[in-house]
Amino acid sequence: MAKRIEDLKILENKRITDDFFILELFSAENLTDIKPGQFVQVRVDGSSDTFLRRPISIHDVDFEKNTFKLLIQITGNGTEKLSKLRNGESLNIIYPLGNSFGLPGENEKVLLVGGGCGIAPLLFLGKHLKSIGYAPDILLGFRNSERIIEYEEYLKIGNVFLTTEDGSKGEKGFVTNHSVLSTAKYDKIYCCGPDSMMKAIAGYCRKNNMNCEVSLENLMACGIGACLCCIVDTVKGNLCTCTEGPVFNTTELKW
Amino acid sequence: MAKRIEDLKILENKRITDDFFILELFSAENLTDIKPGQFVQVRVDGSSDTFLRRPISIHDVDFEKNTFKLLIQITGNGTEKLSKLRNGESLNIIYPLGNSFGLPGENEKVLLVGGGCGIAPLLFLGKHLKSIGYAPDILLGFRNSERIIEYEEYLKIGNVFLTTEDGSKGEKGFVTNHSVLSTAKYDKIYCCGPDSMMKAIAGYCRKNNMNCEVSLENLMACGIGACLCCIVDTVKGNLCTCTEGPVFNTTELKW
Amino acid sequence: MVNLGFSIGDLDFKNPVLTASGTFGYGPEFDDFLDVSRLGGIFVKGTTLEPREGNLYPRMAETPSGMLNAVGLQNKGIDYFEKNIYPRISGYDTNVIVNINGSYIGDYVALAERINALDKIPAIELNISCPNVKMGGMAFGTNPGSAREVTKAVRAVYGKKLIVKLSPNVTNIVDFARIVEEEGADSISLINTLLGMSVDVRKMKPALSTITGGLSGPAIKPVALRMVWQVAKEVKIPVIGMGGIMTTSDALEFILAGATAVQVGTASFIDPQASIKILEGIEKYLIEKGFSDIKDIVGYINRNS
Amino acid sequence: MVNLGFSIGDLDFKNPVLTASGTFGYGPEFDDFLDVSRLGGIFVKGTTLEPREGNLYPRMAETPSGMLNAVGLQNKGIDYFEKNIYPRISGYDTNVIVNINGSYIGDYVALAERINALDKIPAIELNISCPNVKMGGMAFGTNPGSAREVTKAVRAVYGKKLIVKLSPNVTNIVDFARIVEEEGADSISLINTLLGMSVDVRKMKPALSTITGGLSGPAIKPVALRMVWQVAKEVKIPVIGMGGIMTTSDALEFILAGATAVQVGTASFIDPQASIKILEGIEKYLIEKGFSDIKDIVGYINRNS
Ligand SMILES: Cc1cc2nc3c(=O)[nH]c(=O)nc-3n(C[C@H](O)[C@H](O)[C@H](O)COP(=O)(O)OP(=O)(O)OC[C@H]3O[C@@H](n4cnc5c(N)ncnc54)[C@H](O)[C@@H]3O)c2cc1C
Ligand SMILES: Cc1cc2nc3c(=O)[nH]c(=O)nc-3n(C[C@H](O)[C@H](O)[C@H](O)COP(=O)(O)OP(=O)(O)OC[C@H]3O[C@@H](n4cnc5c(N)ncnc54)[C@H](O)[C@@H]3O)c2cc1C
Ligand SMILES: Cc1cc2nc3c(=O)[nH]c(=O)nc-3n(C[C@H](O)[C@H](O)[C@H](O)COP(=O)(O)O)c2cc1C
Ligand SMILES: Cc1cc2nc3c(=O)[nH]c(=O)nc-3n(C[C@H](O)[C@H](O)[C@H](O)COP(=O)(O)O)c2cc1C
Ligand code: FES
Ligand code: FES
Repeated sequence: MAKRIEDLKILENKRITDDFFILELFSAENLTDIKPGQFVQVRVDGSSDTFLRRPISIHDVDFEKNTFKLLIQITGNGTEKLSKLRNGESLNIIYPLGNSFGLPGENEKVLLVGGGCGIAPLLFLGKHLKSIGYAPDILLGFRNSERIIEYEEYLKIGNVFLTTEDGSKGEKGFVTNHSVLSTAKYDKIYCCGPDSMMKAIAGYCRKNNMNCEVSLENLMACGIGACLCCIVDTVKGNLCTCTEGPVFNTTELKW
Repeated sequence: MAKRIEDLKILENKRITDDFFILELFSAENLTDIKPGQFVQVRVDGSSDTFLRRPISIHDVDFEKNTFKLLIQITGNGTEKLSKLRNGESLNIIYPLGNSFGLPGENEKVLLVGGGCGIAPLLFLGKHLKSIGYAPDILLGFRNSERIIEYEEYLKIGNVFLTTEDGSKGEKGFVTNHSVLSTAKYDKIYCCGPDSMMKAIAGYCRKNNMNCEVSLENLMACGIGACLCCIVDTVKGNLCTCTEGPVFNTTELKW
Repeated sequence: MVNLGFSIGDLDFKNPVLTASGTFGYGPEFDDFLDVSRLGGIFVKGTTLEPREGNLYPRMAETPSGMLNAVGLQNKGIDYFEKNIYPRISGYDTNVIVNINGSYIGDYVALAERINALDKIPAIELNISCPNVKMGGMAFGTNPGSAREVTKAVRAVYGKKLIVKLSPNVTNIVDFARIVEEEGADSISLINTLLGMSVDVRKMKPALSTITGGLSGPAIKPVALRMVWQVAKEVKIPVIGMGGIMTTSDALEFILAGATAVQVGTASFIDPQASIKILEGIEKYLIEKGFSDIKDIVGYINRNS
Repeated sequence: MVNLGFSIGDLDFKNPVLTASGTFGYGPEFDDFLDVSRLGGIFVKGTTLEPREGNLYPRMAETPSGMLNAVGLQNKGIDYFEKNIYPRISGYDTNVIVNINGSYIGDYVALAERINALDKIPAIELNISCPNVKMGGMAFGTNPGSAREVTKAVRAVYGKKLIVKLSPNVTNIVDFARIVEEEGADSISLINTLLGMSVDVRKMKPALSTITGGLSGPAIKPVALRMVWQVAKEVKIPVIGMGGIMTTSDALEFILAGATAVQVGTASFIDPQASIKILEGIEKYLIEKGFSDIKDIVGYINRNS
């Protein structure tokens, strides 16, 4: 459980679309304490525009190879710089950070809902759930068919349902409109994506009395509970997303 | 004569010793207006420690290949970053900047004196002088034999005399102690190196009534005469090293 | 097309991108890199009545995302300016504005009178904020009484547009803005440099000959922006914002916070074309956001909050 | 071996590397990364009499070589501190110092009295410089009269070491330093954050919920250094310097300029081990330069100039 700061070796930097890439990182440390939903703080070196570390979810872990992956979207200077790193270079990372997703109850039916780069933490979660006997369904939303990523990876976990905003693949619209939500009955939903999506799913779950966990992406400075910048307003007052999250049960949030 | 700002392609980044490297840069522009003694302002990208450009002398120009070289010593963050650039990458450069060395009088006997990275502008000068009919001698000073650089290059221009501080190669001591200064008789000396060396040579020249030009390395912000940071105290008052230098005749300086 | 123009009283500027005094020479230094006449205006080097040699070398130190300078108003004085520089730069098709400096109020007044007589100089920038001179400069800009006196005295003799440049090294910038507005300034520019310092740890001595100097560059942008926002809310005259503007986005921060125009300073040392790039970027932003006039976004952040 | 220790009156510190309030939590947040007891001291989170929720999200914005924060003193209050935090941190073998804050002088006094009773807290840092609260904080630190009053009132009830933390958002920092020294402060720490601002150009609104916030990080180092130098020359009590210290060299700049000790702030967010690395670096520097005691280099640059 101890957090550590380490220079990790980049085994592979793989561009998967125009604006998404996956970094595979090798560690000299034992990784078995990493749990689904946790994140890392990446140092983007030597740039005046990237003074602070960048928080990124742990996308997948290979306990055998002692590697883990980050799925990153290029949104600004920091992620742009990260996208240019070459295989063999190293990256200074603080990890593992944050809490983790809670387990479903016994025999509960589980759905993972992700949108855009919010799908990142769900792969590791899905694999873990499958490995301990659950059969999660997965519902993914994208802007259009060209922006679909990691589809094959999620297929390995369970049934994958798709929406695109323009209907170019899967059902047309937002994830909350997908027919699976009205046909299947889930006990627990895990969601990560844009705030608007998570709020819609949270509302849906509240109405249908389902248990729902979301992973928040608040702006962070330290990532270790020292600065109090990343707070979210909860029923228990302001909590730090970096230590008491990023995963919150929606009953805790004032959504 | 127009100054320009251009992204130059790095044809080769060659490490020549632990702390010296040579960048060979290719330009799409015609280079014939570059003169010996001029320098460039290099942008070191995206680092908070290298906010300002770095001034570097033009070490050599190949008018046929449309390339020029910079000889750079790693002394801090900026030069360290430059040393890591790879072949094929590009570098944003403002050039050509500053005045240039004056020509010797007809039939004058010429000596080039350089120390450490101060030898940089002398190669281009030496080649130019040779091409127009002079036969310059060259006197180079280094800390020890391991720190001797570019020796072969200068041999192509004329006789090369060496000093090392520890006597491990050439004569022992500083350039001002070298026997050639007392045996040969020069009319004009061009000097570039540490301030202490240039001041010693300037003193020697004054005593012996020789004409002497030195190339100064004052701290610069703009390199184009806009900031007035790079001044040197002269008989005409404060002058900008970047526009009215870097080459000064020692009679102008208050040394 | 979008309208980028603005005006100070009846003085029109074709666009809001200006260059900051002391960072753009007199203009010709940049002729090789850009068409100076495309800019909204240029603020030339700080000028004094008598020639000044400025401070001793070293006058400059690099700092994180910024630099310190201690130039100390080196310039050849107003006589030389009139005779040798004015003829060279009066051909620019843009507003050329002189930044004036003095040790005593009388210096400022005499300078203003001289420049009033120069046809092609439509405005002066009264610099009461230079941190790098022993007398005058920042001393005027950090004392409310002196700020009032010097503005009043210059206003009394200067008929064209009077822009007063404030020092950020004060507890309450709005006090100073109000004072100079009351005394008849036509516009306020801010900020001048923050008083800073750097130590050479290897040599164990101050990096600058003057020990302290003026901090400029991106490092000071958040402070500059805050002051511009504070001042723009409280005065009626146009505010010209500056401090660390390197990119279009930086310039837009100032405009959205309330600046009618901006000055590009230290950025010109790193990219001599920065000002023109910013000008082009602002136009593009307005088009993308669907605005037809720069005025529509001046102080925009105050409208919704 | 070199001596790194210093003292404030009869309170000894094993070395001059301290952590800045609000950037190091209470200490345990960093236990995974370093042995907190190796530090000269830790200054814990800003504490108030009553619990505070702080300001609304967003509270943070990145700036060139720095960051803005608008946390606004979120903390669980002194009761909670005494009961739940004090027991956890009083085992650290280093000086644990509480940073105290209030809206009224009475708040500061009541807090100081409570902390006076805590055996393992040998000193308080009186924060009259928080820019992120509507009442109190910086209002005390930018008004000479209030700064005097609050220092005097706290001094009257607090028997241990009193460190007063100054605001940099003033015209003349030395005035404030003199006032708090006169009123019995045992040490002065500076600087707190500079008041700054950032605008989200895409969203066309302020980046912080509070519009303005406190600027920290390397960007402010030149200003911090200048103020520390100005103050250290004018007071007799030890000065603790901070503002943008990321590396050994940064820390040494402050010490050479006159700081008896330094606080590492924002740097701990980027490298949680920054403080320890700086401590090791200072020792190495002293050895390399041939000094046997840190005291030999405090204010060194003033000796030769
Ligand atoms: C716990 C956590 C987990 C995350 N996991 C991932 C992940 O797995 N993959 C991924 O691609 N991104 C993830 N993010 C978001 C990621 O941190 C930001 O996209 C990144 O910091 C942007 O850096 P930049 O320098 O490229 O962009 P900047 O230039 O800093 O900003 C570009 C844009 O991104 C926005 N932005 C900046 N920081 C954040 C942030 N923390 N959250 C959301 N938006 C931000 C800015 O407001 C701005 O509009 C995560 C964030 C958090 C807090
Ligand atoms: C006209 C001119 C021509 C030059 N030509 C060359 C050249 O051909 N090859 C070469 O290697 N260097 C040359 N220099 C020096 C070169 O500019 C500096 O070494 C470089 O800027 C240091 O950058 P840095 O980031 O690596 O070091 P920094 O981290 O900035 O500084 C490291 C050390 O170098 C010193 N330094 C910084 N700038 C200068 C400077 N302008 N002059 C001298 N010392 C400085 C600093 O004081 C410090 O001690 C030239 C300088 C000038 C003004
Ligand atoms: C080298 C230098 C010289 C300057 N000289 C002057 C001057 O003569 N008069 C003046 O009003 N401001 C002067 N300034 C201040 C700038 O005009 C500007 O106010 C300040 O640098 C902040 O803007 P920036 O961060 O964009 O550079 C000077 C700044 C620098 C860096
Ligand atoms: C997130 C954050 C929270 C802070 N909270 C406090 C505080 O509670 N009390 C205080 O006196 N200073 C507080 N500060 C100011 C720091 O202690 C320090 O004075 C300032 O950040 C400058 O140092 P730095 O640049 O090394 O961070 C805070 C700073 C930051 C960045
Ligand atoms: S990011 Fe600092 S407390 Fe969460
Ligand atoms: S470096 Fe700016 S004038 Fe020479």
